[in-house]
Amino acid sequence: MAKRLMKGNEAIGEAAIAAGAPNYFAYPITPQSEVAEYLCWRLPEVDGVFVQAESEVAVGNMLFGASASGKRVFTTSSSPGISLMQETISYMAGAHLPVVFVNIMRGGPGLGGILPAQSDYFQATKGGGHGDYRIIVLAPSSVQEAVDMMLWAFDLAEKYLTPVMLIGDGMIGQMMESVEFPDKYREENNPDEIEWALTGAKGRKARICKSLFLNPEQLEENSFLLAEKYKKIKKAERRCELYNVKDDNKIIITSYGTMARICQTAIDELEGEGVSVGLFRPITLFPYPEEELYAEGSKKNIKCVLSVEMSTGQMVEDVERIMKGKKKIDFFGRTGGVVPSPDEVKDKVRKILRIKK
Amino acid sequence: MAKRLMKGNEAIGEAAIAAGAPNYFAYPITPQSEVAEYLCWRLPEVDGVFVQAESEVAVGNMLFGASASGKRVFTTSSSPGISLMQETISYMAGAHLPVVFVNIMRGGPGLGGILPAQSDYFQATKGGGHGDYRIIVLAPSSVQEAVDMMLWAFDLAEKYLTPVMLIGDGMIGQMMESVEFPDKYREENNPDEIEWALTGAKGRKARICKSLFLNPEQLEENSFLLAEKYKKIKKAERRCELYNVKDDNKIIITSYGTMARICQTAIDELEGEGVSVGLFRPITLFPYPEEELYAEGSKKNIKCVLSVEMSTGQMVEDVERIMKGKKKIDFFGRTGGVVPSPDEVKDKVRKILRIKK
Amino acid sequence: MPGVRIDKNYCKGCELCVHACPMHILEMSKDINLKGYYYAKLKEPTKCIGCQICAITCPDVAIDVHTHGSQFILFEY
Amino acid sequence: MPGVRIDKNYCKGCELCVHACPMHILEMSKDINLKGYYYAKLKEPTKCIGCQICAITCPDVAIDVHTHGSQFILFEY
Amino acid sequence: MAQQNEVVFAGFGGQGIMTAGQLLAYTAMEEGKHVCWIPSYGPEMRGGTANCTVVVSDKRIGSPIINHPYSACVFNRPSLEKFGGLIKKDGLLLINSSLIDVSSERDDLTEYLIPVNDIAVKVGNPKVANIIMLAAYIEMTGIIKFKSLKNMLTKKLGKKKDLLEINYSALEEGRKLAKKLVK
Amino acid sequence: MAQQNEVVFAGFGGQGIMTAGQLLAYTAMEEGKHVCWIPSYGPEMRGGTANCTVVVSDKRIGSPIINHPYSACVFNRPSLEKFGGLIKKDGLLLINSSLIDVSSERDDLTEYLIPVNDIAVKVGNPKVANIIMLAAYIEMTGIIKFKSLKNMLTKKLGKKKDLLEINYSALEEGRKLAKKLVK
Amino acid sequence: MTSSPTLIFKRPDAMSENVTHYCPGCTHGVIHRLVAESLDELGLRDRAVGVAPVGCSVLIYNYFNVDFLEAPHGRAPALATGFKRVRPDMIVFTYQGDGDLASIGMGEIVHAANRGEKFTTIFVNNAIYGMTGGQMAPTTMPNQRTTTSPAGRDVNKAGFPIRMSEMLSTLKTPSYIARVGVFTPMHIINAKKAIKKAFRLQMEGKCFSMVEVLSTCPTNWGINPIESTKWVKTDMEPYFPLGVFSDPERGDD
Amino acid sequence: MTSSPTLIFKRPDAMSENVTHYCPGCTHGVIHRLVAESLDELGLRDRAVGVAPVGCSVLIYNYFNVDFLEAPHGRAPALATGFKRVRPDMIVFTYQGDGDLASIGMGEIVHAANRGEKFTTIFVNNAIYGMTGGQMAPTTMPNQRTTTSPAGRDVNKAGFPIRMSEMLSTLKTPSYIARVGVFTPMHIINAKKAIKKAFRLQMEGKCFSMVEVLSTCPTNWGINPIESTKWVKTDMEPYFPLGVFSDPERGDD
Ligand SMILES: Cc1ncc(C[n+]2csc(CCOP(=O)(O)OP(=O)(O)O)c2C)c(N)n1
Ligand SMILES: Cc1ncc(C[n+]2csc(CCOP(=O)(O)OP(=O)(O)O)c2C)c(N)n1
Ligand code: SF4
Ligand code: SF4
Ligand code: SF4
Ligand code: SF4
Ligand code: SF4
Ligand code: SF4
Ligand SMILES: [Mg+2]
Ligand SMILES: [Mg+2]
Repeated sequence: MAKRLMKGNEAIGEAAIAAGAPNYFAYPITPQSEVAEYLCWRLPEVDGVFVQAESEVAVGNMLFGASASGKRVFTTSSSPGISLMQETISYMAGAHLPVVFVNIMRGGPGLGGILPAQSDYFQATKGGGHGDYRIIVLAPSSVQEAVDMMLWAFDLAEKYLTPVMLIGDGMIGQMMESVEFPDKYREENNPDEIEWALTGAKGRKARICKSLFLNPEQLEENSFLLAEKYKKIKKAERRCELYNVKDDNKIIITSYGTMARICQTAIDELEGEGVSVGLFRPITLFPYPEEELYAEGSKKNIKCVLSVEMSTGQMVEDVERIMKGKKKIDFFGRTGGVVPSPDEVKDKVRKILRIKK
Repeated sequence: MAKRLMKGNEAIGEAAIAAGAPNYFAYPITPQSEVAEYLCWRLPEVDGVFVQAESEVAVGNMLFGASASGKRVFTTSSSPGISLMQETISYMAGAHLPVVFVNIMRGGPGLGGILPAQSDYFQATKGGGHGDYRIIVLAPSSVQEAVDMMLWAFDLAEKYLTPVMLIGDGMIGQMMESVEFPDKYREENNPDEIEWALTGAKGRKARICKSLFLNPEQLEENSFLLAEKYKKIKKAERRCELYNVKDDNKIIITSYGTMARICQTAIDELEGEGVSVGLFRPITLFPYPEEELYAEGSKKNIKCVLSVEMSTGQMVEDVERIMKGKKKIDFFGRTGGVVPSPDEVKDKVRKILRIKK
Repeated sequence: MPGVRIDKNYCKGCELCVHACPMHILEMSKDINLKGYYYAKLKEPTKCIGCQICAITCPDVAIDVHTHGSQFILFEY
Repeated sequence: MPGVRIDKNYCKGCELCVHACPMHILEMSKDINLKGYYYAKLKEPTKCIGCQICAITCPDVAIDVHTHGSQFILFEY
Repeated sequence: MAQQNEVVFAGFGGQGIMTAGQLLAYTAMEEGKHVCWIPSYGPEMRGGTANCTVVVSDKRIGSPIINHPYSACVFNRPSLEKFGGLIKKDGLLLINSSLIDVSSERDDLTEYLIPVNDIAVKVGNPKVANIIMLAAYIEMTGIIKFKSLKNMLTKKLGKKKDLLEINYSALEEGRKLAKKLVK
Repeated sequence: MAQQNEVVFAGFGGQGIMTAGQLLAYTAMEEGKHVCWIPSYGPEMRGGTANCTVVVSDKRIGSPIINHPYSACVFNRPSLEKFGGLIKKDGLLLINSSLIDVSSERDDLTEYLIPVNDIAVKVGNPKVANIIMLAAYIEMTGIIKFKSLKNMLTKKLGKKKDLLEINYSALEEGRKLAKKLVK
Repeated sequence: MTSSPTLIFKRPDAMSENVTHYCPGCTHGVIHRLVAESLDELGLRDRAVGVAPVGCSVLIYNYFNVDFLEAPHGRAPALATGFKRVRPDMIVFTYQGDGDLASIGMGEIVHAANRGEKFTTIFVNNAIYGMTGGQMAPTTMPNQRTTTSPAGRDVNKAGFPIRMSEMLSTLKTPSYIARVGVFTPMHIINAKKAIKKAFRLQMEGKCFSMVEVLSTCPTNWGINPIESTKWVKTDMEPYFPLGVFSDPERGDD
Repeated sequence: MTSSPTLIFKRPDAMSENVTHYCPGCTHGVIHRLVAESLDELGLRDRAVGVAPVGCSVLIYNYFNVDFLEAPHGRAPALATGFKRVRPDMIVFTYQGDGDLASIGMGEIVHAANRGEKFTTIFVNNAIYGMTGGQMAPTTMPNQRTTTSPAGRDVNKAGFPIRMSEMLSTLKTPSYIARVGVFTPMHIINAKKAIKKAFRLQMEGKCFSMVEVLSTCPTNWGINPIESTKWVKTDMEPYFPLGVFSDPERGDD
């Protein structure tokens, strides 16, 4: 298909349609209301479902119901709205239902602000809800990647029967970039072909979609089943991108999403100054590409692994864990809607390497 | 005061009164409904406030409002209920308000079951809500400790102006043990003496209690302020208990709450068999006693640090991070309401040490 | 002739049917069922008019009603 | 004699007061204020009856009303 | 007495199972012991069964959950089936023979049959079966002093003279029978 | 042309700021370039100011946020104040001299004054000031081909013949002026 | 007794063979049967999906031969909305207690009704939180003792019981809303009619439909099943009058 | 002009000097002033606490000389409940938009009203989500175009606008509930009376009180301020009639 110049928020909406998921439930919140504003006219064109819910709690639960039908469903929201969905995310994980959540993160905590941030990393990757569950977390760094990951997200959700969350910051939602969609849009699922879908107990035993197991052994079994699933996901679905990774790197920066692009610019400019820095960009935040980071980060030439985030430091805890004390870990972050500039990243790198400007 | 035999749930309620916090807002949920059933008649005796709210979302927000008055306030709930409070917890953290949440954890995810579990560790310690915030997390292992920690929790909340969460499992709530309360109950706060309380703008500038900062620099400033606060908390408030920690320990078990008591029994019995195992029990889960664990866990004699939890493995990630690759980390857990027996813990220890029974 | 059949293993002994039967021909047995409940039973089978009221009342769907020819129709159901 | 004072820096030029004044004595200025709005002003001060309607209408509390002796009381407020 | 003693009281709802356990726990606490009482709660409660575990110890108590208790007092058949096999080797099992006509079929236990319901009826109130069992248990284990238990009952029932008398009798009957059985 | 060019369009709401940026982005994309358009969104928008950044590059674009852009087209005074100082050394600054009567006071920039509002009025529609600015900017930087931009306008406005004509004129006027200024 | 007798009343096909976990005399069981019979009689079992609440009836799916979803506490109407919107050809119903629907789930039921979602809600009002051990519900009667109102509901602090049917029927969006009882056989017969009508209206794609059923909770009310049905009549019905509050076929809105 | 003139209308003391961020002609500003005047006239400023919503009026605290709390979206009534319960001697009010109160905050407002919490709610109904850019609200008029109903609100899919005042006044718990407008000077004068009465009733410890105010959103409605006030009259008022729906002093319940 031809390239189109599109805003991230709108491209995400279109991508869901391309993924065969024209079923959208949402509640307005900045900076992603354009998704709804796009889909409210676009979905009727493709006989999709658009419901503006009364709240994010309701959104989560509409998705819960709709997902059990076997059709592909999704929502988009931003930080406070995602917090309100935590109970339901836990339920859907427990009930093994596929669903895609998009969190266009804004500054927090609380009402915070509406500018870009990455401070929901913990919530997304450690599970903001209760109980033993995880969700798959994807972090695009461009509009095209957001589109590609939406397509992938629905596949992953269905493959593993699990909630998947795409997290981007306000920039991903607001910026326009050129983007391509698949030539052929995926057909919607036919519920009758899905063995777990609730389609009416015609000629078969009734199906029950639930997360309650009053017998603790059964509940444990379900939790172990989930744990098994996460193990498989960890094995098969880790993705990352390396940039400028070379034998003379002194530092490996870990950074994701648009923040990683800012780091790329910094790295390019540093390279021009003769300072060699590599970038490790996790694309999947859960499963985190642990082996990959450890492999790159623990190379002889590396002095320090530097986590750069738009937060006060969240992913850095994972980096610490993964690096097993092998190297010095450092952190640089701005938060609350302040987007660090390449210059700031460069300054931090120079400081670590004790390079005078 | 004389010793009393009391159910954990009721003792927690009484402890709040002793702490000068006879202001309780809650919604029923097993296995902690006895707190409300106790307080609904007990609080009127001390002119306290008891409100049965319409939902946990409302509970969180009633606490939000009540806390801003400068009085001490609290709630108790269980896993799914706590998930529903995540947005509000984030707001209260952002607005620097003190409040005490008690989570008597049950098996999850989803509706799960009602039997004891520890599978909300991630949610509590990493922040289930959005944005850059943490909360103080305390884990009592006996009814007396639950009482003592309630007293401490309110002090901590007020000292740092932050939400504090006490997490116990169903056992902590359901068991009766002997317990002592302070001879003198603390008086309720006088709001007029609290410099941040909303008391009416009489003879002073109006006070605003908020988490919105539309200017990103200001929001960042608030986040850095919070980060600073957490640093202080990490420095000053780490607590842990060591049990049977000796130079001939081969293994250090990390375990908290009632699970740690089960490990104690296992350790005692192993000691009888000539197998020396020490217990590291974090009392504060945030701030995690990191230095302390590292110090104990990295001793020469230790072969392995074993995290024992009633979950599929959550705290173990922190243990991994803290141990910096120094020692082998292992994990044993049962979940979903299945409480591991000392025998199972012993078996796991023997397996690690390759001891035939 | 109409009649009812009470499946004693569904019965929880709530006595609602006994209370409801217009012919007063149900009673509680002296024996208990597997779950430990004293169950309902028909004490005078010949007097049953097949009105279904007992069955309609039973929260545990423990009662079947059958007929064999005539039956009183007290209501449309 | 009554009169009004319009603080032009509060005014956002919504024209609601102009529309509301029963004496039709308000108008929009040709100049803009600091925020870039054309603000309201009193074109015929002597005709003002001090009815307060403009002030009551103004969403930006840009208008004060004062009097000096007599004033029309159109309503209790 | 061992350093730590654990006992499970088990029966169906209404047999005073929880109360028996709590009385033991209260009394042991008054005697300065470490105690922990824990009920089973959860879905099985709906079925009408009830049980609780009491741990009494001279030192701080480890696990509140006892998978293999030292002793058990079982009041009905399902409870015997549930706990009979779990008791520690060389442990103690008291069976309410008024309602249970079988035994544990274990030969590594000390087992006694006590018709507590029948005795309770004799004493004058079927509701004191739990007290009879408790008295017998105490007599056999010496886990707490008989007198302390009596004081505790007096304290709890002080105002209800009639009930107190019947409870005293129940205590005595339980003790008497226990003495007879052990001898 | 440099490998990567960045430009900020800034003014107040209603001046067609966003559209100008988007037109540039669309056209550059059609020419096969990498592009990224990003608006400022957030509280300051309420104040009536609007700005967007367009990055055009021959290779994959790194940071979408440009703290120090190569160039800026400012349409009102607050925008000049905000962005005047941020432009890279040796960068380019186009100032709408119809509304701005001062300059950046920087001597390390190439700066041109273009009275786009006045020209727009002359052309016949005050709304095409943004197009005039864009045309001038393109003429000066060669960031995209003039013809491509014209084609893009034709594509976007194809149905509205009148408007198209005025836009063509605006393009021409912008180009003409730019040529004159640069010479 | 020569020819074999015909069964004129039997367990409906839509019900499973399982014995329920409900307490003796609890009328949740009656209401289950009425729903099952309605599905059977309208031929809907094959394409029905139920949404279970959190409450005593959380295990409802064990008692039906019907596909079921289990909702978080109070959110069944949102799940039903989601499901029905993507599968308008199916028949969707929620089964909810009063704590579930009128307390935590207030927002969801009001908005589903107001959007006119085409599903059916069976609302079991037993004036208490049954499952969690008898706490006060929004529908608890004035002065009724519960575990969280040991001295009786104090209307000065907790307000009066909420009448959901009355409240929802003030919405302009068309709906079918009725309140029925199951405390005498005659009431059960009428309750059946209302429930069946609610499903029929859904079948016809007409409107949102809700039947509020006054039900008993002998266990937490602390009285026996027969006394419980009497208490519904004497204490609940006067405050919660039976009737049809909104009916698209009656031409009111 | 010899003696100095007296000010007969001036900025109320309870208002701060700040210029609001509201769009020109937005009647949020008028409603702010009416609240401030009421507090002043009743002498309540010193012991008042406001609860700000999330919506265009989230920054309300910048415009008052009154202590303020900022609630999560929709939850102001819960915050007010919490505060008022522990400080019954203070005067508490929430100020909420229609998205805030009638959509996400439905559960909280219904239950606060039903418990009879002794605070005052100022409910600003402008038939749209102002702050987030003009999406459909539960109060959006049939066929009204918004950014999420570009072809106009379709009542078949989104239902009819919710009339909160009517709905809440069906609750039996005593309350004062009135709907007013600020679209003509005369309406503003009446609105003031209602708001002042609401605060007075709270002062007297009487009941929950709510005043719904029909307000404008010129920006998102896409018409000028004067047209906006007209639109309230012609399009909103017929559906949202003004009046007192519940009044403890009128003796209805
Ligand atoms: C979020 C959440 N809060 C609370 C609970 C606990 N809970 C389970 S059932 C229930 C109330 C049940 O009452 P009702 O809805 O009236 O149903 P009933 O049992 O009376 O039929 C509650 C509060 C829960 N499971 N989840
Ligand atoms: C949990 C949550 N969801 C959504 C939002 C985004 N949001 C902010 S204001 C608003 C609606 C405002 O509309 P209304 O309440 O009618 O107030 P108005 O702006 O019209 O005065 C929304 C949805 C949010 N801040 N938090
Ligand atoms: S069918 Fe009628 S008469 Fe026969 S037992 Fe039942 S209720 Fe009685
Ligand atoms: S109504 Fe049913 S459950 Fe109750 S006693 Fe009769 S047969 Fe048994
Ligand atoms: S006070 Fe009355 S007459 Fe005077 S300007 Fe205002 S509205 Fe007009
Ligand atoms: S009403 Fe107020 S803001 Fe509007 S034009 Fe008049 S003075 Fe200005
Ligand atoms: S607790 Fe009440 S509602 Fe629940 S099953 Fe028992 S009687 Fe029925
Ligand atoms: S967006 Fe609407 S409600 Fe908000 S300030 Fe502007 S006009 Fe008022
Ligand atoms: Mg109920
Ligand atoms: Mg609004």
